[in-house]
Amino acid sequence: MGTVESNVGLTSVKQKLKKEQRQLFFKRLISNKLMVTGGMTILFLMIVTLIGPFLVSHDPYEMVVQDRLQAPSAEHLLGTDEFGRDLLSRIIHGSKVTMGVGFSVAAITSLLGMIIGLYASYYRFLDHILMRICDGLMSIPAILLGIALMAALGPNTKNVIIALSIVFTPHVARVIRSAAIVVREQTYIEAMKAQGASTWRIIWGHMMPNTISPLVVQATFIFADAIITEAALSFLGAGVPAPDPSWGNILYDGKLVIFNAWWMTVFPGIMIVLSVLGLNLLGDGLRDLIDPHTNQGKK
Amino acid sequence: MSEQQIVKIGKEQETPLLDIQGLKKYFPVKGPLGNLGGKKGMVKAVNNVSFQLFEGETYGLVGESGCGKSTTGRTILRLIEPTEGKAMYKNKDLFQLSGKESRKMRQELQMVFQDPYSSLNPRKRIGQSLEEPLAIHQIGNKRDRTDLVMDILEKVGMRIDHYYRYPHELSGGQRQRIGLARALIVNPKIIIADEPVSALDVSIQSQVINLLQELQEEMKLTYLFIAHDISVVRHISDRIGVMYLGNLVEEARTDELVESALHPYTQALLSAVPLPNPKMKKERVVLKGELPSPLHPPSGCVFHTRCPFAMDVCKQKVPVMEARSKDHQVACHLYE
Amino acid sequence: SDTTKQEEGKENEGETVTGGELRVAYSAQPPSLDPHVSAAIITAEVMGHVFETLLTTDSEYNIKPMLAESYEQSEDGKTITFHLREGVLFHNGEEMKAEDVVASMNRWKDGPGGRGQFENSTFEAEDDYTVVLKMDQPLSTALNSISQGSSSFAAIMPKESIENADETSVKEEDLIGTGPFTLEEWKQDQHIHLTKFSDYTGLEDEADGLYGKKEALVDDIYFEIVTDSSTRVAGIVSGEYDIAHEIPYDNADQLENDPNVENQIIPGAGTLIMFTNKKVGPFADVKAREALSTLINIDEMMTAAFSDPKYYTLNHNMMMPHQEEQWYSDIGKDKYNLNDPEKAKQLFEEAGYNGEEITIMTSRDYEFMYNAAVVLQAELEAIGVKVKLDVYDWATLLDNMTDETAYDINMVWIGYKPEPTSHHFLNTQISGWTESDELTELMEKFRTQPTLEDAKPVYDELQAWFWDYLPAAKIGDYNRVDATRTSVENYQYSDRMILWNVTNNK
Amino acid sequence: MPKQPLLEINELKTHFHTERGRVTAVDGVTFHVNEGEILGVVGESGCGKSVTSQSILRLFDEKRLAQYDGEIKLKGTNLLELSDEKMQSIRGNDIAMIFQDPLSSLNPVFTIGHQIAESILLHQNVSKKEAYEKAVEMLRLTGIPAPEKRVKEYPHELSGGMRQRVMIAIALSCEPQLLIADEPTTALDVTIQAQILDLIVEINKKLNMGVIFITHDLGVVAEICTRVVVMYLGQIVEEANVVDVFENPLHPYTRGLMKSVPQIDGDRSEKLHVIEGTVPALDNIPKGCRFATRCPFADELCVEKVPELREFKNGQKARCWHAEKIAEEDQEREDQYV
Amino acid sequence: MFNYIIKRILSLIPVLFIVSIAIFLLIHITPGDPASIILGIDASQEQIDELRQQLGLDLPVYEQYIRWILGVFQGDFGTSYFSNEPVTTSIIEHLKPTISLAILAQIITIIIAIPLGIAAANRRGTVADQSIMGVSLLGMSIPSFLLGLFLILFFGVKLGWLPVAGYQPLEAGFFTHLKYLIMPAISLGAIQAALVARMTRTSMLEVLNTNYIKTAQAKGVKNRSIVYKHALRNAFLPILTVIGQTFGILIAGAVVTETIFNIPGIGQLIINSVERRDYAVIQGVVLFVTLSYVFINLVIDLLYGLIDPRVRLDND
Ligand SMILES: Nc1ncnc2c1ncn2[C@@H]1O[C@H](COP(=O)(O)OP(=O)(O)OP(=O)(O)O)[C@@H](O)[C@H]1O
Ligand SMILES: Nc1ncnc2c1ncn2[C@@H]1O[C@H](COP(=O)(O)OP(=O)(O)OP(=O)(O)O)[C@@H](O)[C@H]1O
Ligand SMILES: [Mg+2]
Ligand SMILES: [Mg+2]
Ligand code: NI
Repeated sequence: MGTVESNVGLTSVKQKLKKEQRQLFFKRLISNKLMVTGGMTILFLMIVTLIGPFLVSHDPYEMVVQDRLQAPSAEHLLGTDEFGRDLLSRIIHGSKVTMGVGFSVAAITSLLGMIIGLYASYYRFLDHILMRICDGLMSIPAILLGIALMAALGPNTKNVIIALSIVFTPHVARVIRSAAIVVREQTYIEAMKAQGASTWRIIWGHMMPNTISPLVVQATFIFADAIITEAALSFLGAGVPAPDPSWGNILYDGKLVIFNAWWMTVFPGIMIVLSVLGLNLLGDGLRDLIDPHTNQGKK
Repeated sequence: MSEQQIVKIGKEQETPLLDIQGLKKYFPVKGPLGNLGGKKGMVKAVNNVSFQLFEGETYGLVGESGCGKSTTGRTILRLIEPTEGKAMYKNKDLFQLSGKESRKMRQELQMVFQDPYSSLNPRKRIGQSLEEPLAIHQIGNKRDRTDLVMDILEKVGMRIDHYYRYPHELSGGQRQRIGLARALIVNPKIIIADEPVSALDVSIQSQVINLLQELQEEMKLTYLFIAHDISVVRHISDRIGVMYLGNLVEEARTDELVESALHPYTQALLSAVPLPNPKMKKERVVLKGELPSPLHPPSGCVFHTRCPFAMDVCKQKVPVMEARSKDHQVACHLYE
Repeated sequence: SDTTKQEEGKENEGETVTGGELRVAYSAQPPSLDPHVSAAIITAEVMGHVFETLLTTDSEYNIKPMLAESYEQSEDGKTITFHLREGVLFHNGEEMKAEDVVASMNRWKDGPGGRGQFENSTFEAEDDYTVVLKMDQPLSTALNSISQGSSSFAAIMPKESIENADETSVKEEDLIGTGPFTLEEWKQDQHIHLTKFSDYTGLEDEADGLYGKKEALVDDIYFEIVTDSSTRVAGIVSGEYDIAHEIPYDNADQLENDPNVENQIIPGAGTLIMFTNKKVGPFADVKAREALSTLINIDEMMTAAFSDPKYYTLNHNMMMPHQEEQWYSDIGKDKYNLNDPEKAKQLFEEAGYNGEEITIMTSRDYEFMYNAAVVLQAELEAIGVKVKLDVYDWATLLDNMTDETAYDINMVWIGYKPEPTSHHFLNTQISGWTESDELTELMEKFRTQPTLEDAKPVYDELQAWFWDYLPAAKIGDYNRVDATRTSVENYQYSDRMILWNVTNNK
Repeated sequence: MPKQPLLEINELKTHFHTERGRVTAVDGVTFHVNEGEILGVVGESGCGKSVTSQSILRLFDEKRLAQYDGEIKLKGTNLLELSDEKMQSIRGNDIAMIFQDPLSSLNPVFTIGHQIAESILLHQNVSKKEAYEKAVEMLRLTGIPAPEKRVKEYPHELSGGMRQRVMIAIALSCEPQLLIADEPTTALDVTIQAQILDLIVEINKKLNMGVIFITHDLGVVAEICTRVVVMYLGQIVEEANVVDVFENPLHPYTRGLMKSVPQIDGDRSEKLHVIEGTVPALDNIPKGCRFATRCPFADELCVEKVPELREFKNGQKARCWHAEKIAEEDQEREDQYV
Repeated sequence: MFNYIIKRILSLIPVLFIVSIAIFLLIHITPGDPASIILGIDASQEQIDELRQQLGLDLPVYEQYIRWILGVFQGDFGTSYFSNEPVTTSIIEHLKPTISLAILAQIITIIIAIPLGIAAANRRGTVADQSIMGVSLLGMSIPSFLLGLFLILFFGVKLGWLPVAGYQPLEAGFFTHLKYLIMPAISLGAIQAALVARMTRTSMLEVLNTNYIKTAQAKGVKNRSIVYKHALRNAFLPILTVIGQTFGILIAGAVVTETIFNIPGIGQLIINSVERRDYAVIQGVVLFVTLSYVFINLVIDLLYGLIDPRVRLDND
């Protein structure tokens, strides 16, 4: 079927339509409350991470041991830790590592998990192999992996990310797979095959968007879990090298003094909640953006 | 009329474009735990079907609901793997092609699905779904594709602003047209259209049928047209095949079939066509007897349980397709 | 009838009530309950109630007979004869005889408790109630080692137990002693259950330290293994536990304010110390070691580690403050706690330090070690030394102690030692590759004195060597805080917790 | 009309909130269904037939998606004013519905037997076993072979026509007073279709059930309907008894429709008749007559002014300024032939 | 299907084999060894070497592996270097509390999470939805040790209703057993519940817009039944996966919770044996955990097919 020469009028209608659609898209983006709130929260945290360190008045490493575990005051807005270091500046300086670990692990596990889950659900023979590998990976204790990696590669944030990614990827993979095996049986996937779509296109263009929702949930969970587990690993020497702060570390330090220094757990806790919230809203918003049923305008 | 017809008849002497030989598709029946406790039996959805499609013709496939028409279509495209048989296309057996080859081939063989809603990805806008096949077969650049899609939308009687709709926002007939547009857009050679117009009102239906015919003339398209509406099938098809319970029971040129149907089932089918005239009530051949199931198809002729002319031989012997006249074959013991 | 029972209970308030149980929240699980092989203090803290020793110490660390009625040392100091008490019963009902003692002591002396001292010595039975220790050289620390009640104490158990033992330790059912409590059950990772031994016949003398009358006043003791310190604190506050071992220093104040809980500050639980790597790296130079020792602000480190002066003592002595009666020397006092960054910097320069990275190794399995290390890191960095802080889990740290590439400074704790020569930093192998002929000589000299009394002058020499050679930089000694419910009466501590003569008036 | 109609719809409007703003898919529809009557609804694809029928059952999410205006009276009670619970008890019980899209309308995870039996259990006081037996019976009535076996199968294992028949079985098993059938026979071959139509007529007679029958197959309309409503772009353009619709349609759209039907005995070489032009978008509705853009009779008046649905003889109604003229023309032509 | 199960069970063998090798290698690149830990900080190198020899740790890795794997084939997983207890006994002993805890936590999770998730999905966008999701986010981001400690402080210390920590076996009476497990189960369950609730909500949202829900409505099915029967079952695969995973995690040991509440479960066994480098136990436990993962996942995969007939993992 040859391309029909479209007349000038029609072209301009098309042009207009396309423009309108673009405007609509931005409108929807902006009116997507979830996404905007989530985006703002993450943006705020980014700013804290990047600019925050220049704004705080205290050196996060400066110890005044006599002032240890001081409650929040005008001098130390969020109090001090067990070395008398300023908690506010430690939290702010810690956000880089924390967010780095959280986001990297969430991103890596999402990507790997998606690849494994989608391909396993699509190819039956791969399913057996990949899922058994996942079973195996899941059963290796994280602490052992942490210590071993640290021994093999030295303690740094990168290894934390590797260790945590290894541990969490199977979880994502299985969730994705569970969603994908249903999608795989849908008629529209069959229709795509009938179009001659490559496996790549079917998997990434059609199955993947339909597994985004559970992915978002699982990824935010992993984000939060990674932040906390990072601290657990740094106790074994496999995490962020001391004395660099991270929220998880502060929280864990806070656990030891939980009976007499609430600020040590509450403030980093709030930060973690905030970042999880932001990420989650952003994820939900993204989900909504590709969900045709939410694209119905509001009343 | 005659000119067109003659061309086609001439073609029939040549080798067919698509030659289906002895196609079989059996579905295993499973319990709630799959094969646990063994297979419970086989649904013989398609049982030894052979027919040919010649270039530029429309082959109408009609038959009882559940007789295996859709399955035939889906198997030819290897959307489900055939149990047995061959599908020769351009000297190659489609069923033997590698994954890559068969993907390539699919630009030339397209399918319109019976169920338009579920064959559209609910998350994709109509335009995206329609652009997909273009992208797959690398037709045009991104901008051209949008234009192509908008053009085809208009051709099937939709508006260009439907480009940005989601499937659930469309009516049944609109979705069906999208399905058709998706098949047409890549310039295929053969289209397997599974009830492509059933949900359309008659005026749009006319428009679509006219479009199909125009395109056919323009580009020598070949259609395998599966439908229930005999008037429509009659209008568009050059030849018609009639299926019953997984078997092809009669095949003839359209006019011949409508005028002098041989197989009792075909006769019953034709008599049941409702007429668009409230004052005219016509006598129907009412089929009696228990409806057979493809799980346990009757012995001999599958139709014998409901056939008004059933003879003893029908219960024992499977009738074979035999040519009664040129271009008219039937599988029935009555004519042996 | 319920009410009457309650009233009876009330009437009894204030008086000593016998019976009942004691729940001790203990911070760790022992590797083994066999004191001959386990060097862990928990083994002693638990099994000290089950096993007894030939000799023991009172609260002043005087050596007293226990299962031995008496003992005497020969003139040349090479033989010691023990006369056993008659009629002492094992928990299995059999009487303790010399053969049991010989079997036990010979096994013990080859274990961590006797190693390095009794290599060429044997215990022999003279008759059913006499045992002789024969040595080819006098050994000043002999009686001390035999009587000490801390880790790897010289427990006496039946001969059969030892014969039944496998390669590594005595079987659980064979852990039979003569003490006031019997081992009922050890549920891995859960608890160790002791019950009262009703046929116990001990000494009648007044209880004093580990010596004297031992009466099991409660029927059951449960050592609950509670590794999480917060849980121990919560449990003692709620009354779930009667005694909580090792309260975190930061929580101690809070418990002090609780009317139902009493803090027991146990002096001299350990020493916080830094082993330097004297084989490779900057600290191979004694000047650098001197710099380190000159630099550190001990108050700051100890506060960061133990939070309050109540819980630590600044002490330049190799031995603990509560051992001052026996072991004390002024030597080194002037070199301790100098806190002079300027001088330190200069010394580092003199030692040829040129900016290479120094690795501090520590573990967070003991939070105070980590805290002190973090402070040290800051102090070093303040004078321009580049520092890397490697935190490991305890097992890795132990493994790395013998790896010369793993650390420059090893921030660890070491336990209390009854006499100086068993100290870590005098052990050439594990204290960061100490190499000093002078030390070897001094050790030999110290050990071959017939008695500790005779060895005391050598201690001063050792102390002098310590401050010259600086095999390790001592930071300070710390106390342990245990907490008890107020219902627990007469909780004592001497080398280890003592739960006999303790009542629980719940 | 002396008797109260079973269902009376007055000025029903259904609005959808879409990303492009509010659209009115059904715009002021008024019609009624009497007891025992089969009302045919025909009309252009996308004109709002399905939306109207689903609006009767209030199946669109009123919180987020849709808004209804007007009145839908079932025996005098306005359904639009009922609480959710009340509405629930009406669905399936008083009004049953057959959906247009059979595959996606069946729950993929339940066997079809379960789905039919569920509906029976909900509305009839029978045991589970009886319900299953009844489900088998219903399937048999709809002409599905070996129904005892089929009840145990899942929707994806059935052919398109079978699924459609399952939908029919579900709807009919409730024995409703009003059946809304949205293109119930599109996927059926004509023999089965005939069987289904017989079944519907039979139940319709037996229960005095009212039926709204949406279809494109004018043959089917001719065969079973008594009255027909023709819709175009969200509105009713013509309403008449079945004979009048076929013999003298008053609205130009209806006429176009009639001409487009392919005849079983028509000339195959001739192109089928089509109505030129396309349906305007819902968010871009013409000012005057909605059909004006495509109407051969359209003039200034049509473009400017909205025509009302006017009543003519025999109770035939049409929404056209030129209905009289068209009727006359037809008359003349007929006269010529006679 | 039968074939499928057999296939899955057979696939266990290479999995266990590979995992066992991996874990062996992992252990051996991990610094620290049981000998130095058993002997403690005072030990000299000779002593350590001597003990290593006794324990067979001085042999080359492959020889140790072969010795061990030969034992495994005979059903002997070795004995703990520490407690001298056979590894199998150790695992069984530690498994009891873990299973009780896992089941209880799972019940709590399911009872709380699924209804909440459904309620939120049903009321999408409303205050109820937002607050449920807010709480679940909080639940997701709160570390389990904090939640555990809060529970201990509140119910154990302040109110004194429940024992702060510890474990009593089922033999001590059902209610005693429960009393000790309820807090840890809540603290574990709450976090998992947060995940499951969110998963439920999203999955449900996908389903609630489908046509078959409309059909059910049109049939007159009660709202409750629509949601719990028609929609939930369709949405259940990801939920089931998460539940299965959390169950797996629980069996593999809720290390933190078990430590805080002092429950002698598999988690404690793992952490302790890692801390002590008790190789035999680590190997045994990891193999056991692999086994349970494979088993749990097999059950879940089988359930997939039961829940959604379109999913047939055993085809071809
Ligand atoms: N959810 C929705 N959101 C927006 N528009 C919708 C929605 N559902 C339907 N529509 C629009 O409403 C109009 C009427 O649709 P409806 O399904 O009622 O058509 P119909 O008459 O049933 O057509 P057909 O015969 O093709 O099924 C169509 O133009 C369609 O695009
Ligand atoms: N996936 C499947 N599993 C089992 N049986 C199936 C499957 N798909 C189809 N069948 C069976 O195969 C037979 C033929 O189905 P098919 O869809 O080809 O019929 P059809 O001729 O297209 O009917 P209709 O006109 O109703 O669409 C039916 O009996 C159907 O139940
Ligand atoms: Mg079909
Ligand atoms: Mg419709
Ligand atoms: Ni530890």
